Amino acid sequence: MPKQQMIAMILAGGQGSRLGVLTEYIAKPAVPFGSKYRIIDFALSNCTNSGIETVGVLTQYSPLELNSYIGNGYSWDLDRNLGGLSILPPYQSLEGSDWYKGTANSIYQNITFIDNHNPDYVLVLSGDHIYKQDYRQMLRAHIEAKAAATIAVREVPWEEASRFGIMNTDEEGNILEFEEKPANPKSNLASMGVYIFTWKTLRAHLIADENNPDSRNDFGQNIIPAMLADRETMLAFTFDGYWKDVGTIFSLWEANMDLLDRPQEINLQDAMWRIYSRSTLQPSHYIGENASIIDSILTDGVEVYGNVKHSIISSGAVVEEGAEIKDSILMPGAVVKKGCKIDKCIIGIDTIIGENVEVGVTVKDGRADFVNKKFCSDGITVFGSGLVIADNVKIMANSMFFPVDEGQTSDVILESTVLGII
Amino acid sequence: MPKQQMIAMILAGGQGSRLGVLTEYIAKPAVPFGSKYRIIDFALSNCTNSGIETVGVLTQYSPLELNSYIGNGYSWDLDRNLGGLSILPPYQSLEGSDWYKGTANSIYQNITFIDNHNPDYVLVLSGDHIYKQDYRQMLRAHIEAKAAATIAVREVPWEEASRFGIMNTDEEGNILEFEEKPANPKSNLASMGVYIFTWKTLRAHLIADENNPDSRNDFGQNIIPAMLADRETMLAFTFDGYWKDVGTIFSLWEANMDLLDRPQEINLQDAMWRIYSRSTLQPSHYIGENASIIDSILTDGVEVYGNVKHSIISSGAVVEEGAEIKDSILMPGAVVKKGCKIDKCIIGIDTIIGENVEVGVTVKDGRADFVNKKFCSDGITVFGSGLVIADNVKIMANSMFFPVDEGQTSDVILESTVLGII
Amino acid sequence: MLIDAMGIILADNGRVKLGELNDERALAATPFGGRYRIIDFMLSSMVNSGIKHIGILAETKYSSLMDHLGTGSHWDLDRLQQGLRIIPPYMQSDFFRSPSPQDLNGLYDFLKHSVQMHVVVAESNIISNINFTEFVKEHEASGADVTVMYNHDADTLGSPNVSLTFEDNKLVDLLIDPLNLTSDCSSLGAVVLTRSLLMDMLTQAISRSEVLFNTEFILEKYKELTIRGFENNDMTLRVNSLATYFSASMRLLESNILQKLFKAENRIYTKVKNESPARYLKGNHVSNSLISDGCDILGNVEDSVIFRGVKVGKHSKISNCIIMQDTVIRDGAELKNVIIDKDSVIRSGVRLQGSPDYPVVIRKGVIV
Amino acid sequence: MLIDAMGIILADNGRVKLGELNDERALAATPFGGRYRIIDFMLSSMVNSGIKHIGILAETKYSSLMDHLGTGSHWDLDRLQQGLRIIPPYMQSDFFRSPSPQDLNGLYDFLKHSVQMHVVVAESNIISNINFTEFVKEHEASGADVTVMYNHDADTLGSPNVSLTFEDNKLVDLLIDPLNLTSDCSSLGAVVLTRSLLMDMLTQAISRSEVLFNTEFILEKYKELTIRGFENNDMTLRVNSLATYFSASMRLLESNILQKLFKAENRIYTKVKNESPARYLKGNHVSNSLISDGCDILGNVEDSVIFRGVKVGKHSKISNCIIMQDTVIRDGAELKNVIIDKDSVIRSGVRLQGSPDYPVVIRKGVIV
Repeated sequence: MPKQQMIAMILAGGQGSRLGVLTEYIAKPAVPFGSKYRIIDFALSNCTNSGIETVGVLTQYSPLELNSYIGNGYSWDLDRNLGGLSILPPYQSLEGSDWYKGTANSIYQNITFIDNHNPDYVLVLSGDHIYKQDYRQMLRAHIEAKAAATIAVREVPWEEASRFGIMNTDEEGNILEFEEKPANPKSNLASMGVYIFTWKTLRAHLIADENNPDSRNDFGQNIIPAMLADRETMLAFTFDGYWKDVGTIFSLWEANMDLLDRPQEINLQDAMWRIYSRSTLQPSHYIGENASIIDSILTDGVEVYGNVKHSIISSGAVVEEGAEIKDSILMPGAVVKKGCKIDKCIIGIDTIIGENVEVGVTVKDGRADFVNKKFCSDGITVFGSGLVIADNVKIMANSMFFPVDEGQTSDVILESTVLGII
Repeated sequence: MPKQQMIAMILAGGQGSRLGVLTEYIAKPAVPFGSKYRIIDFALSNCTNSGIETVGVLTQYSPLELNSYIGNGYSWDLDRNLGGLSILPPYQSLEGSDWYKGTANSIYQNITFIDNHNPDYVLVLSGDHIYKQDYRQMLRAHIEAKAAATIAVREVPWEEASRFGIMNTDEEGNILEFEEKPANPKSNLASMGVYIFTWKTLRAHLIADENNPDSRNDFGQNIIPAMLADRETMLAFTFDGYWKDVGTIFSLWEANMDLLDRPQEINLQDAMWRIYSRSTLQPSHYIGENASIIDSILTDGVEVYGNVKHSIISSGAVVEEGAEIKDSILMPGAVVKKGCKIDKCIIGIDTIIGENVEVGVTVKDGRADFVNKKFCSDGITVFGSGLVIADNVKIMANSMFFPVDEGQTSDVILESTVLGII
Repeated sequence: MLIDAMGIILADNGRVKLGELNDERALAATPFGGRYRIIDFMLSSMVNSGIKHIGILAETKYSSLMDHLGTGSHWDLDRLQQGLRIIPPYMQSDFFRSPSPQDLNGLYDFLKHSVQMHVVVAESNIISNINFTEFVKEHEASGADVTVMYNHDADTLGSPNVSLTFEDNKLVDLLIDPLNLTSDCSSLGAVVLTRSLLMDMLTQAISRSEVLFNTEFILEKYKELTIRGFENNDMTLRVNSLATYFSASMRLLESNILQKLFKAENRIYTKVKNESPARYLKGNHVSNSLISDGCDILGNVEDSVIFRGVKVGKHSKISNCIIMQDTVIRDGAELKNVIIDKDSVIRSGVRLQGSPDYPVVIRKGVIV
Repeated sequence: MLIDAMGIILADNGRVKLGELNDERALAATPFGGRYRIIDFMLSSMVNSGIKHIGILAETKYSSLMDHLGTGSHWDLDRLQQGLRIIPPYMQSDFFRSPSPQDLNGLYDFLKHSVQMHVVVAESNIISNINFTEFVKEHEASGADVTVMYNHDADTLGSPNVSLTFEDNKLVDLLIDPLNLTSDCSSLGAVVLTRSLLMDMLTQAISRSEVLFNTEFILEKYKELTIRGFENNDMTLRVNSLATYFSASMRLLESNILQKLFKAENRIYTKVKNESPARYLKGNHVSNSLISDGCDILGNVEDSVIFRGVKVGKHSKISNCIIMQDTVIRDGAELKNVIIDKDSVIRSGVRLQGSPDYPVVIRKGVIV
């Protein structure tokens, strides 16, 4: 196959456990986002739009829905004969069988895959960030600086800097020091988890790292510090566009709301930088006689007969007559029945909310037994996928609804079906 | 996606340990066969030619070369947007992480995958058999008999019957009993490892089997007997074409030789039933001034300057001037240097045999320290992939050459490189 | 069972023109229903029935059709051996056309190089979600030379093009655009016959220098051949005039029709455009309408079908309209019973009004 | 760096015809080298250089070219947005052709709807494995309007079509098929320029009703534009007559040429046919020849190029020949300096002999 200048490896194996019920059966990159997308659409579309044609997706945790969604890569024009998209799960070999131990180990286990494509550079990405970036600009900087590694960084408010991996650089942007969540940050340049490595150099470091029994085999914790210690040329590349890690319920909700409140920042209508997604094969959406919709985004297959305000409605979702939806996210196929009042909710795939259900901060006398402060905050309530919620219940904000285990019963969750995919 | 009448699940996860060094780094279905094929080409081509468009390939052991070879399924016209070819490795979920425990368990772990395609019937195949079969005929018989399972069988010589899984049937072909390697066979109908199941029925049996802690989760040992015990309608479907399990060095060698000696039986030139393979992007093969080639098959990229007799030469292999090759198989990229005498050898991918090397039963005073009766018999010698063999050595027949471990040295194996893929 | 049939879809029909909508595009390429083209329905029906080798016979003005179909990948028809083919020699410039006896040779060659037993020949102007499996199976079982699909038209739209009279389920008469109906069976523009019979018919036509090919070409042979009928009861909308195109579009707003066409197990495929979700902004009011991705809605829309990427400005009023892709309706424009083709601009304050029977049509790419 | 260029490949060249081999196929579709068509080399060179949006400009006789190219998938060019396009309105029947001023409109529209900065325009009759990356990079750096690729022809084949004279590396004269060479630089039929400049040139040509487009069309503007040269030293075979086609084929039997063309890091792609391996059966003797998959060899072959699926019968003698796909050489036939097109049959005992300068050509599909 023709030599590839740069191939991309997308880390998509993590459980995303801070998303609670939303990642119980599906990997975080496959979580629906922004009415017609899945989170990984952003990384994949960035690759395609940057002219990268060989993409490895490293999977491990609950990959079925993700695999099924990605398919052969067709929707992102990555169904190539030469290169294209490959799903890279852990595997067994004569040397034994290992699950991926850390981000660096997952790349280590796929050295042969990368060698076969013989790239000069390898782009390592997370599959769960929302942003639009042309990686070609970063590659140009990497090549010009003859760097061993280039790390995309963005300026964060100084007061938040201690929550991030912070790069301390000289004036040319060379990284002098990397500090993971420093108490007293010396810089406000936070790593975005987007790395370009010169493959030959990374390859050597991965092998050295694997041979170090004390390593946690992680890029941020082990590889980057080791490369700095070896005095490799390490470049910080400043990115100033929109970027969000949707790792928590609140940040997922917030990033969705950003599409409504700050549409110019992650402009989805930009014809020069399309975000591709897998088509749901649904017709245009239908708005009924008495519906009202305001400050919201909707996509194919949706049917709205009720009132929707400042919300994200995904494909095939239905809002029945008289229902009121506000500041909420309906994932694909979610149904909100007549008379509901839904405030700040995330409703999972194919979940049905019974008639006259009320959820939100204004509900004073609601059920408190689903309140879940571990995952939920700021008044957000989350329903898992494939649930059926009873009619007429009132629910306190900050609740999270998990499927009911077999044999158990619940007066609120009438049914929890096995998740259907795509 | 449109409803699929039947989807295929190809079992390609086994180690194929009886093939010794040939499957040390690659899964058995990816082993080269017949000059331009890999073993799995036969199962995949049978699926395509039978009009089956959704194919799951269950991988586990050393899948990199296999994945890389299969790619997105393009070469077999299985790179479909809807359905098409999916690689199905083991994965982790909230319930824990499990490698595939047995053939039945591997299908069990992919129930969701199958459910998503909503087929009426599921075809379960091995990825390591050489045969051409139109599965539509078998499906027709299955539907007409309203069977729960239909098992392809073929008549074997009575004296060999005790080596196979034997089906005892009534006159209509209904299976009354299944015996694994019976000492006193009551029938000579041996299972080919090709099953059609009615999905609803199989699904229930897979779940029951999984809940049985004593089961080995194997189709032959557990699922088929359990279905018989439940008095399901089980049909034996007689197949009378060429079929070979290439599970041992001898049977792999023999199946290759069958292409030369019995070309009409697995006719590769049949335009109505093409065996597809991945193109190697090589030019037509070149035959030099003083070459002689007889009773042999060659493919693209080969260069022959020496003498080849009754052999299989794969793409990109080179036979230098004066070398004599007989009853042998050169895998892709193998090089046999000047003056060699090669008799009944299988030479692995990219392996280089030094000048004047002699191997075979006529070599009386050769090196005996590589003789390996565990794998080799009938005078066959096997060289692994990526080896470099020293000049002028004489080697006894029935030898097998494994790569040399790092740090070790050998006066015969000068070098063993990491296997390059495709 | 896997179906042993290939398909031929006729992109044009000499008797059906949808006015200016077909000035620069084939009938089959006419936009319909918010995100589709007319041909998507027949093409998806074939694919969903397991027909995966399909030739499209386009006469002229193939450019937008080819742009829509691409490699066939959106219908999963981008195949190594079979898949989608535009049949030459119809494949020619939009600018000139010279029918010649060779015209049918392209179709003949396509059939000759195919392997299927049967051919389903279908017009493209039937909006339905059909499964051809039973149709082909019953044709095989009946032993007829040709089987034609028909319905009783009672709850479908538009006058029949081709009225069929059967005796003992054998076609004995066929009237094209009859003034008085003598039969309640009307052709659904789909026939099935063996590939070899169709090739024989073409050979004869070529030797007589005939150049026209459509389903009537086959049905007119009812005296020589045994042609049987197959009744289809699927929900079907016929598009055979601008008025029926308009009313068929409006009937998509009926819930049961929307469900039957689009939310059945078998889906209708179309070219995917990766538009962003539609945005509903302050001041909008939408009622009983189909709206597509990529739209920005700030005005009032009722009883209308709005295609992808349409911008509806503030205080504008759209009622009973079809607004095609990427058109811009500026603030305060008012439209009633209007069809606006792609890429047009309706300026502020403009008022257009047609009647349901005679909708006003605005050409592609104009500024009004 | 990723290359910011699209490609245009000219499937025909008015001055190059390979006799009967081009009776029914475009120059670009001429079989070459055992399993390729001539266009495979330029197409693969572009793909390997990262040019992934390529238009093929075919004039007539496009049918075998389209059959070869299919959806572009064999070159990995079956893409959603870009990929391979046959450019209308050249796309028309094999049977009639009426050049019109609109002919260049199709090319213009294709360029207009593309996004790349540069366009590499290339003739198809250059057999080489070229990397265009440096070519485009140097063009960008030089600031020239157009850059043309040339070589010194010393060790390449055939007389130059277009002889170029440079002063200070600026093109100052261009001679087409000159009788006396005044320069040792000959065009390799590949130029690069910005898309906008090419569109300007086309606009002017269209308004003057010009219909011909090729690389000379661009090079002839050397007085108005700054046209620089880029020397290419790759092994190159030029095909500009039947004699050079024949000798270029024979030069593939030279080991270093075979290695440079086909065994470099960048491969030449072609349509995959899934033939079985070639079989060498009792009685064969083969020497200094290229043999392809699907062949059955029972006779004698020397100094020849044998395409896929050829059957060579017992006691036949083939010497210095090109035998194309699926041809059958019956027992005892003898052939020397002969080119046999596809699907032909040479009967037992037939003897044919040409000379290296005037090889005998047997048309496609005949029985001799």
